[in-house]
Amino acid sequence: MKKETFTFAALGAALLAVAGCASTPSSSDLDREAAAVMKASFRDQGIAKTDRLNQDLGQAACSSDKPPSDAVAQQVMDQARAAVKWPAGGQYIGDWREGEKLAQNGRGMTWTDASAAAKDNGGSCYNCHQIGKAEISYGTIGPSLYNYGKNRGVTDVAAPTAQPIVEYTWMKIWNGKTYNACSNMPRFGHMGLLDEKQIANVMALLLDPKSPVNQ
Amino acid sequence: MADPMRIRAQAAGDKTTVRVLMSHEMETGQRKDSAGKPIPAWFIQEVTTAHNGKTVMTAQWGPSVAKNPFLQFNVKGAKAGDKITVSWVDNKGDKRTDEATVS
Amino acid sequence: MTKQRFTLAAAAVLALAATNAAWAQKSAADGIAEYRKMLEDGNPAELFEAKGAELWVTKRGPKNVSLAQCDLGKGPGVVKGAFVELPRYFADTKKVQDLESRLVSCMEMLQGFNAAEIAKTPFGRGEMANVTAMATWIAAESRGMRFNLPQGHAEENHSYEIGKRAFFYRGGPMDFSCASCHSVDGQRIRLQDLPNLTKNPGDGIGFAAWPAYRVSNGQMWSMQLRLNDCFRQQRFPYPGFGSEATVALGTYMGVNAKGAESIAPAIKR
Amino acid sequence: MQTRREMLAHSATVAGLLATAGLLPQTALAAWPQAAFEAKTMADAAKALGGGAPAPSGDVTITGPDIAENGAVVPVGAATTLPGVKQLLLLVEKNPSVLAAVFNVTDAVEANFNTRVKMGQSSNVYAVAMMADGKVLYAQKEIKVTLGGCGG
Repeated sequence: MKKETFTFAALGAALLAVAGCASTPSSSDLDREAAAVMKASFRDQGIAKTDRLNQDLGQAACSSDKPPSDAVAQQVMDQARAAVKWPAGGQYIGDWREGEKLAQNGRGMTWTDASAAAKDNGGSCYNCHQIGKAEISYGTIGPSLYNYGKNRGVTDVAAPTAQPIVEYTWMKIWNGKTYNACSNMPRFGHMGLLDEKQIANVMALLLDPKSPVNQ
Repeated sequence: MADPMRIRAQAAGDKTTVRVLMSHEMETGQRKDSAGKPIPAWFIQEVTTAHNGKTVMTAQWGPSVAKNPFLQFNVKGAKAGDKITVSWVDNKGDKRTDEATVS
Repeated sequence: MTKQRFTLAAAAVLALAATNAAWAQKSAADGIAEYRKMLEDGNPAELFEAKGAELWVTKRGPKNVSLAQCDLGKGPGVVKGAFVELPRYFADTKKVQDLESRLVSCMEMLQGFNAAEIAKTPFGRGEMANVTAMATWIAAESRGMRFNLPQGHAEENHSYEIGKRAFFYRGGPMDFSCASCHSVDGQRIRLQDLPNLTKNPGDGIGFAAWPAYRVSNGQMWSMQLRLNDCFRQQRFPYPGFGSEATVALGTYMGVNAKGAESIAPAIKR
Repeated sequence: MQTRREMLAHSATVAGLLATAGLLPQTALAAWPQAAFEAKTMADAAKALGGGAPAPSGDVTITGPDIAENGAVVPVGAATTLPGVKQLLLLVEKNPSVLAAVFNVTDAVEANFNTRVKMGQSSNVYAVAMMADGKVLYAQKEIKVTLGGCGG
């Protein structure tokens, strides 16, 4: 995973150049100042270092109450799509039971966590999505994923007809910015939050006809 | 010494509703600290309540009563101006007594 | 992957996004509402409120004086109504300050405490616990009043603009900003309602509810601790106590909450 | 009156003893019914307090929410209108020890108590009335404990 870091000044210039952004000088002064205030207000703690404040193109482009221009958004999506890694040996689908555990688990990557390794992270899926019917404590920031595979006609995850939705789902989990430049969903694969095997398990939770999600 | 309790005693008709908040950790003894060492149980074991000096109710608690405990009960016949006293003792022998006037 | 495939799949997603979202939600929401109502009567925040009231009038610190002359923005010693006008600009420190950073300044200027030492103290410990207790009491003294932060001073307006940018600032391994969870009406994380903090989210909601007693850990949470844990969950690095970004966020949320009735100190999950 | 320092020293000693003994804390009170508080079932707890076999009763009331937003604080209440009630108990079926609280009833108070308990998971909670004649009557209610917040 490679993180491209932009200085705030460079970003401002990029936005002006690419988007023809109409921000007034005083507003971009404030942007610059706010970035400096952020840097000055935080310190390292455990695994959470201040370099987490360095923004890549997508983070910087989606850091205001206005969406980025179509051109910038397209650039973010193109970069995201180009960087998607497909599973080794085409192993898209793992164990839905493990996927459910990951979906329930909201831990990982905070300054109170000892390790930033994928194996120590959860997927936090229920924080934002309805998934399995049995879990009533689910969030609504993302769409409901109940019957995700069933509603998309997946009766056999290995069938050629299922391949488009399988690949689409992998991309969404690997990096949701592939379809929406300012998606609220973490880039689980791209940022190393989950490894391929873990993602395959979450895939199984959503797509496996035997998963309770599709019952 | 433990922090004071908050006691509200309100008369309505021929009874007084008493609501008490106590400042206490109520540690279960089941938890571990960040170093993995068990945190010893520490909880209120006995609560005694009195109306104008006469004991009206006692209670025994275990560690599964919630932290900073809340207790509500109704004293028959208590009226405005009467005194309600609440005392507790925890398993370390620490204790606390506070008093409120019925309003 | 072809472009066409994206489009097909995206259409399939859109078609399904709206279904199934409503079932089982209503009864759970009703249950949670009932639970919250049952907890309202007997909020342990009262214990901290009482402690804070006592601390305010107690002679303490190297100079052994009380905080009775502390100026929270409405003149020395005026507590009532101060909470719903903070953060604001203070001429003596030449800074916009929130309730907690202002309290620490008073403790330094009047009582002789070391402000930097207090700022470094973990939440819930030592003088930091005392700051939280006093903030709880000071907030309670404005219960029922409506937020009305001053924006007359250039620094106050500046703080708002910085706070707005801090609110939308994305970063960290999960790309979160405050706005990721708090810029749309009616959303939840798990079963917890998420206030839209880009506007007045309503009486006693969001900025108008903190400090609050957290039942999940039995701790009294000030706004500084609320923000601190938001940033932890945002997977950001550690925000300094009273740092400019945290105070500016307070200004942003507080100004947006104009007219909202304060119920602080509240009780929260 | 003990000073704060003495109290802390005393507490530290007790904590040390507990840590080495590895036992439930020694009780500072002879009256604290240790066996009842160590019971794993409602029947065992009732027995430890000198009662018979528990039987369900419509005259005993358990109050609580259907769903708890957090298991650390769950408001519950026990009440009965039956004459001759000696004690009211609150129990949580799936806690490591089921008994949470014992309230000793006198003529000077109503047999109606509210407090808040911790619940490790979704569980039945019971209100139990220990009667003067040795009968044990109970009411039960299921309370769901939900996972909340960001979970991190």
